[in-house]
Amino acid sequence: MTMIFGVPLAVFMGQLMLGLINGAFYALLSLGLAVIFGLLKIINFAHGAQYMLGAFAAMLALEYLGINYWAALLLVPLVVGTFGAVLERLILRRIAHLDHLYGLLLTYGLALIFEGTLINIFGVSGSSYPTPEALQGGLNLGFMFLPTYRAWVLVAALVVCGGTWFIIERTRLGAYLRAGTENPALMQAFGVNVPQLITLTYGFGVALAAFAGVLAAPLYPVSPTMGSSLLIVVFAVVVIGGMGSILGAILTGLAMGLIEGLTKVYYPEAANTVIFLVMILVLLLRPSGLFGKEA
Amino acid sequence: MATTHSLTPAMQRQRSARMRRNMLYLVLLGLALLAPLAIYPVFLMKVLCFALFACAFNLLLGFAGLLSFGHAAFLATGGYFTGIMLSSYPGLTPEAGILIGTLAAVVLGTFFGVLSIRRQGIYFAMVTLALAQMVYFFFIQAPFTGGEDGLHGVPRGELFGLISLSDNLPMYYFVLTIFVIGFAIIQRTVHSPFGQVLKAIRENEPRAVSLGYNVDAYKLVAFVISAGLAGLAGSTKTVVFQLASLTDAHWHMSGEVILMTLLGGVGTLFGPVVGAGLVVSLQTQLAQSPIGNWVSVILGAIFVICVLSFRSGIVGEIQKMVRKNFK
Amino acid sequence: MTQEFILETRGLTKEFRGFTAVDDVNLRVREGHIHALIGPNGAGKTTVFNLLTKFLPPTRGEILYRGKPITNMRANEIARLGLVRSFQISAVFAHMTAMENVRVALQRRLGTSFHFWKSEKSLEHLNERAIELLDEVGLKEYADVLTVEMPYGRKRALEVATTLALDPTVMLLDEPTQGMGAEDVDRIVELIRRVAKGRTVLMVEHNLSVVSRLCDRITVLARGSVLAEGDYQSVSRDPRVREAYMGSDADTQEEASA
Amino acid sequence: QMSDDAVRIGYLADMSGTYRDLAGPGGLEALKMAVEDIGGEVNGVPIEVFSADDRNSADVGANTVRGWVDQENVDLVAGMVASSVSIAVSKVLEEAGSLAIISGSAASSITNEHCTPNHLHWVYDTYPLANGTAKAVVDQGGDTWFMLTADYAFGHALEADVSEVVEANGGEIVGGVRHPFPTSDFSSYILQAQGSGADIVGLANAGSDTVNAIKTASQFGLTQTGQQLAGLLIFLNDVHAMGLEATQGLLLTTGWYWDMDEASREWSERYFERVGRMPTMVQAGVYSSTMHYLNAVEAAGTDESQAVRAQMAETPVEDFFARNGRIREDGRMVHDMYLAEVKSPEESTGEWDLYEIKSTIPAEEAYRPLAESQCKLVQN
Amino acid sequence: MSQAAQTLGETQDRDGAEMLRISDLHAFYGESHILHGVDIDVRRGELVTLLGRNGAGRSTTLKAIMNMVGRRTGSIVINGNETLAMKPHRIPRLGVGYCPEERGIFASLDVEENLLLPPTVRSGGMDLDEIYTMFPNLYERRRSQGTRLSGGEQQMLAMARILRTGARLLLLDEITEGLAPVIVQALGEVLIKLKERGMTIVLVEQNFRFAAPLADRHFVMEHGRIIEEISAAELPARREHLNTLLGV
Ligand SMILES: Nc1ncnc2c1ncn2[C@@H]1O[C@H](COP(=O)(O)OP(=O)(O)OP(=O)(O)O)[C@@H](O)[C@H]1O
Ligand SMILES: Nc1ncnc2c1ncn2[C@@H]1O[C@H](COP(=O)(O)OP(=O)(O)OP(=O)(O)O)[C@@H](O)[C@H]1O
Ligand SMILES: [Mg+2]
Ligand SMILES: [Mg+2]
Repeated sequence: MTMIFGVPLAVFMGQLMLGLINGAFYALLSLGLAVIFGLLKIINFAHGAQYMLGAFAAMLALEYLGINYWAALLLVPLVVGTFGAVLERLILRRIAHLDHLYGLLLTYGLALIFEGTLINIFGVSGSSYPTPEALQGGLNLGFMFLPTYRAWVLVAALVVCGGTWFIIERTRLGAYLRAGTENPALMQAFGVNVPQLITLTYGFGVALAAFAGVLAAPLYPVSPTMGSSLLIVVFAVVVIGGMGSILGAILTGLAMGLIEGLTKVYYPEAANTVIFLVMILVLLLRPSGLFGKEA
Repeated sequence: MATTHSLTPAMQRQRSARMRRNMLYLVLLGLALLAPLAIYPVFLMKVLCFALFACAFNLLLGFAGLLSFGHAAFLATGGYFTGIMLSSYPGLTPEAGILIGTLAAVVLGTFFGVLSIRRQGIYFAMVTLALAQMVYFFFIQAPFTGGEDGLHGVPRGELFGLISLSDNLPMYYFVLTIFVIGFAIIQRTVHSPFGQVLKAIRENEPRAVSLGYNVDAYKLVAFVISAGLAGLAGSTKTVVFQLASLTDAHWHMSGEVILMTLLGGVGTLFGPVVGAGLVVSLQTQLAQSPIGNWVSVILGAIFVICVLSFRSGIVGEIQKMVRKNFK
Repeated sequence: MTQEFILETRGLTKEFRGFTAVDDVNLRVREGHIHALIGPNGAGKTTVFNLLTKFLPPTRGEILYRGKPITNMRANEIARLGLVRSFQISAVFAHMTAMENVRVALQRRLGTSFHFWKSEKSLEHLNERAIELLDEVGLKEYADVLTVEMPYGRKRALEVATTLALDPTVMLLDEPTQGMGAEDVDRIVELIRRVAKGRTVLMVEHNLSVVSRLCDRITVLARGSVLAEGDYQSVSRDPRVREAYMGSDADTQEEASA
Repeated sequence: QMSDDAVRIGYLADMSGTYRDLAGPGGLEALKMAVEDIGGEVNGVPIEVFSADDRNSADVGANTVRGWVDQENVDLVAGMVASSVSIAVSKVLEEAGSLAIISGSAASSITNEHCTPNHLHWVYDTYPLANGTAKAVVDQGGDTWFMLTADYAFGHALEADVSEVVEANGGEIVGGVRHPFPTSDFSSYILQAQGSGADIVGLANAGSDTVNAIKTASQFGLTQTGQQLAGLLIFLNDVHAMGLEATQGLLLTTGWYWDMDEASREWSERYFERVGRMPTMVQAGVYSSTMHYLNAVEAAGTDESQAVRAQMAETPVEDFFARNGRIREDGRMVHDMYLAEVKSPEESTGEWDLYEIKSTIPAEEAYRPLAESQCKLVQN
Repeated sequence: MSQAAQTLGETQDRDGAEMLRISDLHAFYGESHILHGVDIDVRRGELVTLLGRNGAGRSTTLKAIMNMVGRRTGSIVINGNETLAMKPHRIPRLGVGYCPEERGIFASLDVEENLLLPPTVRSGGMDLDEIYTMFPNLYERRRSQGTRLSGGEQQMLAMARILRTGARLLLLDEITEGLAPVIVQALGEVLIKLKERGMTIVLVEQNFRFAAPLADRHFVMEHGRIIEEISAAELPARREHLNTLLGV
């Protein structure tokens, strides 16, 4: 059969597919970061924790309230997003006028708190979330056996990413967002309720993370630490893409997933580091990132 | 006329401030010399190591306005290199081992700097974080670091081949000396022509360029100095505890040093020392208390509180008060 | 013989995503002149400045300083050559005193700026010079004031002082009098006249009275390319210039600000 | 005679991190049970218990212990999971002179190249886990293996042990992949394992890596397609966390199981009362080791570490935890180990009814023979 | 506050033609006390200027009206509503349009998006075509990023932007700054048109020559106070005096 660099085509295709699926997560998360960064100008270090909260919320909802996966897919982002909005209202807002590095530090602190608390309540070994009946089993793509659920993850993530992109780049609300990011004071002088806008945006960004969390729940053990290490990779993805554009965040996410996937076949030892290596390369060749606007 | 010019009121104020500061330093040094009589020296040494680490970090954040989220990499590099050297070359004296570790950190710092310096603010933070994470993975896989187990039984050896450091007291005074040297370097760097340009760059980069300054070069130098001193801290730490482990390379460590600096006072020379002291004692106390497993939560809470309502940190707040009352 | 031209551009062009901001400009600045660059908004004056000082890379064309090409130098190297610019929006070191602002400029010549082991006391002998410079722009009493606390007009003056500190051979001033009260304007005009001695000045200016009072030579830009060049009289008479730039009440404009 | 007015025991473990559920607070509770059961005092002096979180950090652990010995003069340090911590602590104690009993760590190096007169290794180590499992599996006919190895010292060592045993017993390693540590998404590697066509996929990794690998394997229907997983380092809390759906049929070696006999059940019920979870082998081991230590102190009439150690070594270890247990000169407590298979959801009758004990590996076969030891305390 | 309430009480029974009434307004940036008791009143349809040297506090006055400064005391009554306690985003909805000194063009929006950005607060604003005919440059560059415009172009955009919203009270800060005379002339005509439409305009100007023919009254500021009020009628007579005040 056809080989690609000594790997059977089938396996090769399979790996690409899996890479794409992981890429979908990177895309969702870096998108959320980009949206929040846009208006609040802070890197939301709690993003990983909020992704984790999403997964946990789904699991607890199932365990104690009997809320099934599909309902959770809608409710959890709503709830966690609202929680995010509250955080913004009560805490983040107080430092809005400061250097944005403070935002990074504050959210880092929050992340520590969330993670630590859940560790003390649930331990770290994590528990598992059952795959919804409708999505059990798998599809035979000919070149691989693809669990239905993973296929679904890919679709769902892409749809959500696309929707977000449209809202921000193509609607009037999006224009408000972009303008608000630059000169909130003036936006207010035009009669726009900026604080409200900010709260909603942060809530939305957090909701995206939570959504990713719910998607991830059936795939990985739901544990308090599931977010933090992932987040750093996503940071690298963000640097590679450059915070410039929403679309950039999405595409870079997917691309990095693919690259990582291939590394796992050809040189697994580097699978954890390949994205960082790409980042270094990009920094050397194009410091502002592939899609970065600012110099 | 001219003479009065050259000593404006502001500068007279500076002068007298400098006086007061030096007095303070002398007093503190005296205390440090006596401390081991009262306090457990190993604990003191830990504090000093982290204090130096935090000061090095603060040189970058407080005086060049660059928030590095990857300083753990330098701490660990210093530590591992010193550890490997001292355990594989028994002839090597501790100070030599420490020197080698520091140099290793300097080299790594140059590499990091060249890559990250061109990005500002949050990007800089993320880039350094990512680079440090890569170093972390490297240390896990590298054969010579002992992976998860880490390096153990690093000999403390004899200082200059003369004074045995196996006892805690001589070790302590050696560490104290290293700390004082490191601190002096930072203090001087900040109050030097270089420090002035650094400040100008922080204030308005394009203008600094138009005045003919190659800003990247200045930032890079600042970064390398900071990295080197962080490495020095790591190397010393390894000699003290006779081991080097992944903890120092983990990004939580980068977070902790930020916390120390923030708590003590960013941009104040002495703040990081106070911060380090507090955080280290806190960790030691908590770890043995019933709420030991809430350490990270508590650290997180402190972080939040500092950022929300305590931004100039302990030393910063004190300075404010002093300024209010004596002006 | 290019020597008499200290600064010269050949076919200088800058395009931003297809839009040509500066279009094949051949600028020749004579040594010792005060040369004005005027033109309607959006003519490309600031962009020309950014190109000359390498804050923007040109799309095409050459820049010569004393006949030698400097097209590929970095911004800070250009400054070291002695071409120092000011900015259209004031640029100062906000949290340093006026005196420190100037001193940062002065200290570069010492060549000790990388010396992180030297004491900053080694800079104090510059203070006198710094305060002289402040005095020249009438900011002596501000010497110890943090720049943030100074009014806009003063900041612009301070910027000029800082530029002077480098003792530049060519000063590029982008609208030095923008947003200033009348007496500030007069002070700056006098200042420029004074410091221009033995120097070359290239300035962007809207205030025509300033131009008429100061400049030996004027280049009029419009839509990115040179429309006319000459001394004030000839230029201001040029019908195209009047039409494109000054508008009908050019003269009243003069009185107004005179 | 006692060194001072109390016997002080410090419990050092990861109380908040990855290994929290393996030893953690539960282990401390077990230790306290032991102290209470012996009446809170030996030779007329009270027993004091300290505890600290090592946060899986060698230097935090080493410092804590250094402080304990220098300032509190602690006599025994118990618990310890991360092998980096265990080794660091043992080095400290070798200087300071007190005793450590390591219950949580897996690294067999602890009583091999890193052995000291000042520490014992109680519950298990990688050697029996690798051998026990591998041998049993090959005997059951699984003789082509694909190794999924964590790419760092520990993983490599485990892989080496297994390969040796497999080949020694007529099996064959047909392929393998070294994945970075840690890894959260194993799908790609599982795919490669499926491609290899081996009967057995051996997991030469630990903790969350093992868990993730197993979970992913079940999603990709690895077991349906006729392959079987062999977990080398997997514990009760992992299986409990993953659920039987994902783990059923998994073969593993354990040093003890709460439901393996009457004595164990009886003790575990008491433990459950206090903690609300069933004990892992490590937590049970903490009780067993502490009890053995205290008895030795009582018997020896002193808490001087070497005397106590000698006393402990003389007394065979026979309790609800250990069968045919004895302490070797290298500090290894050898005892019977058990090959277990994870039950299927149908077979399981309760939340904690997870294992079925298949066979017993006799103490003397289970552990690395002293003949192969590099321990400085062993004369070869 | 009590004093503010009282002024509010007054406004009702005074003639409704009063659009803006500032009394004893103090404003602060953090520590620094910028406005020391400003009193201004503007009738509907009037065009008044705020003259003064740099740093006199004119921009700050406008910012204070929009509640964009640190702290304010005193009273600001717009159209009979006391606004001192209002949130910043409510004030424009009273029909106020503000054109800031530093222009405030949005980089992430193209020219047209910039134009369409401010929500319309009242009917009767200009529509896009009118605006483009008034500022042809903007039409040419309507698809390019806002801040890529030249200083002058940006000034036009900033001005044009608030003409759309249908605000009845315009606060314009140095709109001729850095503009070429032709454009300045054009703007002058625009202002006249706006007056005809019955708008009320507060104009902060450096360019007195530009302001003089347009204004009904001139307020002269010095050190954060109104030191002089001159009506168009008295202007010729008091020109000298004014020049000395402005240091022209
Ligand atoms: N953000 C600020 N923080 C502190 N002080 C300020 C701030 N903005 C302005 N000031 C000070 O307030 C005073 C008035 O400034 P303002 O901008 O109102 O002057 P102006 O009359 O508008 O003059 P111009 O607009 O020509 O600069 C000045 O002394 C200025 O330094
Ligand atoms: N970075 C940029 N990207 C795209 N277009 C730009 C950029 N900078 C300037 N332009 C365009 O180039 C043209 C010239 O701009 P420039 O600022 O040089 O004009 P100017 O002569 O300085 O006008 P003003 O006197 O108003 O400052 C303008 O049309 C502007 O829109
Ligand atoms: Mg310009
Ligand atoms: Mg005792």
